[in-house]
Amino acid sequence: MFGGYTEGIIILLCINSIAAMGVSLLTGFTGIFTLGHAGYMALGAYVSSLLIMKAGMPWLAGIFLGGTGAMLVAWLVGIPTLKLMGDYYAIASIGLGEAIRLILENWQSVTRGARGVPGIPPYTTLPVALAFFLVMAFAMFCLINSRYGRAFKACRDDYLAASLLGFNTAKLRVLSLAISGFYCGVAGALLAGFLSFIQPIMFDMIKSTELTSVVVFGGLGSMSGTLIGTGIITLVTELFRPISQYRMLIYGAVIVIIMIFRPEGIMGQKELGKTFFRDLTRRLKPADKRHGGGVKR
Amino acid sequence: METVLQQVINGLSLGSVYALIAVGYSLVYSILLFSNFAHGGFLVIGGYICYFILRSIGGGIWIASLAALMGAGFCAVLTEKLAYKPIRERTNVTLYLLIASMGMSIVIENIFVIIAGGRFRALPPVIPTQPVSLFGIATTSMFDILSLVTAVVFLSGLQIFLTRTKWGLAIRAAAYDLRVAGLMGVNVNRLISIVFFTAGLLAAVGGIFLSVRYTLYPQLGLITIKAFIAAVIGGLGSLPGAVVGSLILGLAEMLTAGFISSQMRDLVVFLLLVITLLIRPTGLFGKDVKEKV
Amino acid sequence: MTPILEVSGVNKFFGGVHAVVDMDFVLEKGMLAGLIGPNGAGKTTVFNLITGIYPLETGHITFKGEDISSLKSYEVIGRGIARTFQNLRLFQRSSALENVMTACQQHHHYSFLEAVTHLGRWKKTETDIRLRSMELLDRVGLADRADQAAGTLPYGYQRRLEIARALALEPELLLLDEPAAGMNPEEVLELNELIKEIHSDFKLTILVIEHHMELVMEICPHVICMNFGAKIAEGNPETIQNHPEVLRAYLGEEVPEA
Amino acid sequence: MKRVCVLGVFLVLFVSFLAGPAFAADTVKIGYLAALTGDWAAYGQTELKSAQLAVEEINSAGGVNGMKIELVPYDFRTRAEDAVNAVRRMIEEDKVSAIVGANGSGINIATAAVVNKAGVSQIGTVSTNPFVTMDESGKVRPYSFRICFTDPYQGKLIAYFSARELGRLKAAILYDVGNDYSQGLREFFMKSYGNYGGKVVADLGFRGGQDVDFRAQLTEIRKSGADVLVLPNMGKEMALIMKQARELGMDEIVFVGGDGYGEFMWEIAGDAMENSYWINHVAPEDPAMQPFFASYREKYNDECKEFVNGILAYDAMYLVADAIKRANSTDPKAVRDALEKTENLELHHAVITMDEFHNPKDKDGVVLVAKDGRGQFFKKIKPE
Repeated sequence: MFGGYTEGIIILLCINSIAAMGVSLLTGFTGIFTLGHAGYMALGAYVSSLLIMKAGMPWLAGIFLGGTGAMLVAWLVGIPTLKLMGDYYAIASIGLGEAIRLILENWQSVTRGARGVPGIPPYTTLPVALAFFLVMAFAMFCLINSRYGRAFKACRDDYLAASLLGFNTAKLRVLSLAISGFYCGVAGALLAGFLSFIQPIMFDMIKSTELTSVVVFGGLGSMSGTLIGTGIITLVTELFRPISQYRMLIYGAVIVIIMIFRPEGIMGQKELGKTFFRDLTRRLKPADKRHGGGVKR
Repeated sequence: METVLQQVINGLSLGSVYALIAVGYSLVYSILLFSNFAHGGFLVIGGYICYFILRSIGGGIWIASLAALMGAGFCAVLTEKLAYKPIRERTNVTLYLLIASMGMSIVIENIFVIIAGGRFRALPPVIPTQPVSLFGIATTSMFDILSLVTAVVFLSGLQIFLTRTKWGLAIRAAAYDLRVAGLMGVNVNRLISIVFFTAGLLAAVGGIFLSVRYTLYPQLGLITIKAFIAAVIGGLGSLPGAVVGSLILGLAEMLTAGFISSQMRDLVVFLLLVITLLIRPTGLFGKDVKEKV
Repeated sequence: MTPILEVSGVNKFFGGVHAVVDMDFVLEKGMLAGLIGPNGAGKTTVFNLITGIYPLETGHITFKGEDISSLKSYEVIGRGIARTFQNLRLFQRSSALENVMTACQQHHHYSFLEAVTHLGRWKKTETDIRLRSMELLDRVGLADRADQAAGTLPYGYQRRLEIARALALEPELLLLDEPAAGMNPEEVLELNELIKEIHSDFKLTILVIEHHMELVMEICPHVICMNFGAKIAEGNPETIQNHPEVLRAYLGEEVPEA
Repeated sequence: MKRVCVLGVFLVLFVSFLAGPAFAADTVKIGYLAALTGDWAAYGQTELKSAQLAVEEINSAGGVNGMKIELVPYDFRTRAEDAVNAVRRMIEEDKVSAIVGANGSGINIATAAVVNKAGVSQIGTVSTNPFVTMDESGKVRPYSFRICFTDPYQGKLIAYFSARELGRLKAAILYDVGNDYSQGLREFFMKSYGNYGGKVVADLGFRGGQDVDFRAQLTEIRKSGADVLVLPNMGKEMALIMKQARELGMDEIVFVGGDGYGEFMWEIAGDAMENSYWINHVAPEDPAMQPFFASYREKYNDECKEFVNGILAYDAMYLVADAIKRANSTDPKAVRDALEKTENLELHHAVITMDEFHNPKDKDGVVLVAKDGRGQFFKKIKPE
């Protein structure tokens, strides 16, 4: 149906979206800014591909264990470090992400170090990527529209008020990190199956920064914004390939401009849904004066 | 014993270069409370200005350095005016500034990729680098001694500026509370410009030394991540903290590489960062801020 | 009558400042009590100590016979205490309804698996939470503002919303920190009515911090007065109004016209 | 309203991007995978310029089989996942007949799956890792080629040269843990060095990119008493290591490095370069290559300082052009078959015959000696 190129872009879009959703839950919904989530992608990629190749595990199990491995590490790491607030966790997360990569690079007997792991079976086909994306996006949208979503947002908006509404904020922060670790881990595992080859260098700080910028670009606190943001950034990167030297310059400038003119991102905190379209149509029809208006804006 | 001494000297000389950069991070943080990731860019700007004046125009090292210092300072002010000021005036969410600064660092890096190319360049040997033997038990280079001296000169200069001049005092007042300083009649915008100019200037000094010591290329700014970590360990916003943090980091790196394992060097740096943050989230010299309920 | 909250021998220092001095008091179940005192007397600090925001230096706080001195905030809340804040702490960008739902959900459970699939108890429980929250909003007179972002509500409404949110926790003891702050006289009257109503309807024990004596004297049968961190008087409004220490604390030596 | 605009722009972008560029029948397209941004930008930019030079020359000489070559260069930001998409785009959208690049083994290994599935040949310029043209089971990848020699061979050359030609038997090695090229070369060097009677007395690593200070490791090496320091790294790091070693007063130790050598290293290391030896693909003063350097200088007003990348990229274009000419077709499959049969093709830097593993057969190692401010031809070696 699609050519390999379009197919490749759609697969990459699915993978990036899954990772971005994880970061969005943590940064956009729980208010924890991270600059090290590529580390969890790396964990997912390495755990799954090594299990599949060395232990002969079926790839589906490998992907899940990759995600679970990343989740466990996120959980363990989160318990002490998430006591840090604001900028300070962001700074620590740089260290954590880089530390994961350094361990992968130095543990040569298992990971082959910087040479990377070649010959991973190419299990990430278009249907696999799409299926994972749809299932995980569904779960994520369910999650943010549940008691957990409200609890995370409470931690984000007012940490103290949240704990005085009976939320164990420390535990919720760790839970949020663990879930986002799982999403990034699965994304990493899918990336491994897409490229058939992984190297620690793929998961460096630049990758982490990209994940976070996409979430900010889409709108902190909007999951659909995150998906739109990922879509735009991925497609624009592809579009600008022929003027490649200027591509990164444009990318950097766009981030700055977004921060200046629309720091809340494309979608702000709104979700693409019934309410969004209702508001949109209302805005398009300024003459529409609603009577008995319960909602005044 | 000899190797220990040698590694300590190596560590101090590395730390002194980190200190020049770390102080810039801390200075900006103390006023605006955000980590300016574009700081590495100012360093690259300083390095390239110095390079082009030396190579193309053929000026002397003094002219080139002066131009580099002024140029980087000016670019830092420009960056603030173009990218940070509009955000600062709109909102007090420092996260947006942080992200904008990451964007600016990508912009600056890629401007140089386009206009100067990705090639690794080095300044002509304007700063002597011959080996100097210290009492026959350790070796350092002329360059290290010079960089240590320069760091001390500039950092003491900064200290004098901050404690003895009107604007310096205003900066220190603003570090406690920018808004209150504004209410007290300090011209906040000018004050912030001065802070950025100073930060850019110090970054350029670091940039010149780094490009002589190492090499000059658009991604050079990335290595400031270590200086940034040093600033955090010392306590963001604290100038003595930045210096002490840099020296600790320099020593930790060299001693790890020398006596434990050279591959573990960066791991130790990051662990040091995480552990410091866990024990003292505000760093060694940082001030404690408690939220009022 | 059974005591519900006992504060005994509590001290708190901030650096060199002795913020709470040997605080002792007992609240009986079903009481509507006031905690008054001039600015900086340490009233809010007492609330913060009860709700576990600050650790105690000495003394004990007992709730329903259980020592809660060393519990974390969320554990204290889980035992049946709720509070509001002097300077409002609403989730500004969320709707009024969502603010209440966030608190209301503490008594309506479903599992993580049900949350990510929207299967099982999810639908029923969410409907329950929503209905209960709407009820509470209606109770404080905000039903028609349910969808409005909390931060855009008029100030008086925000205060009411915070009370609704605290009620959603289904507490046995409600701590109100200056609920009338920043309100005009009519609003204060309405608020008084509201507090009295919820006190009787929800069968609550309520402790109100108030800076202004008027409100407290009108609605609280029992009043505790603090100055410089220490309790200086306790009793019914008449006793307090005529207590020499209270008069000195509020107006120097002169007699107030309360 | 603003949102509708944004969505509209987004839609237009998407459509225009699916439409893809039109192509003419009288040209033959060759993809070029270059690192124009990111860590390898210095090398990638030189490669692309050199390749463009070759294309101009070939076209002004009448093209191949009457068709002009059209170069389709895409950047991959020094990132594998980006390279995969770039290669897919070349194949699907631009319908290239062959791809040249990238300048790094990791990237070639990552794209190998794509090109081999799609059936378009890819020629690595300086991708020396054996797995570039060979899969894990030891079978040749049918559509992967390279124009340089391989790491096992290069590692052996360095070991042979240090032990036999220089007679230095106590080696220290300082390699980049984060770089696959460096890791591979170190491994193959260590394998051979013992066979020639040498002993590795110090084996230390560093992290490329961020690490720029090597004095801690050098102090260790000085202590180990090594008489030769083997540097399997990229140019920048090697230059810095040599400079810092001399600053620490390590005057006796001899530096031997691999094909990461570049003339720009002189700018960084200065006199510390003198009397170091470099095992390389080519020597810059090779008379056959002077026309290339001259036209590069003329066209870009710049010296081709990353000359290994430059000349290999330049010759890779001629290699592909020759294959297309012999295939007498632009069909990727025919081009591949012709590439595989390349025999005694005289290029500028060497005479190329492809072996069964798609590596140039029996390429001599050229040893350069750094003297008087430039790398000079020292000798050609073939290890026993």
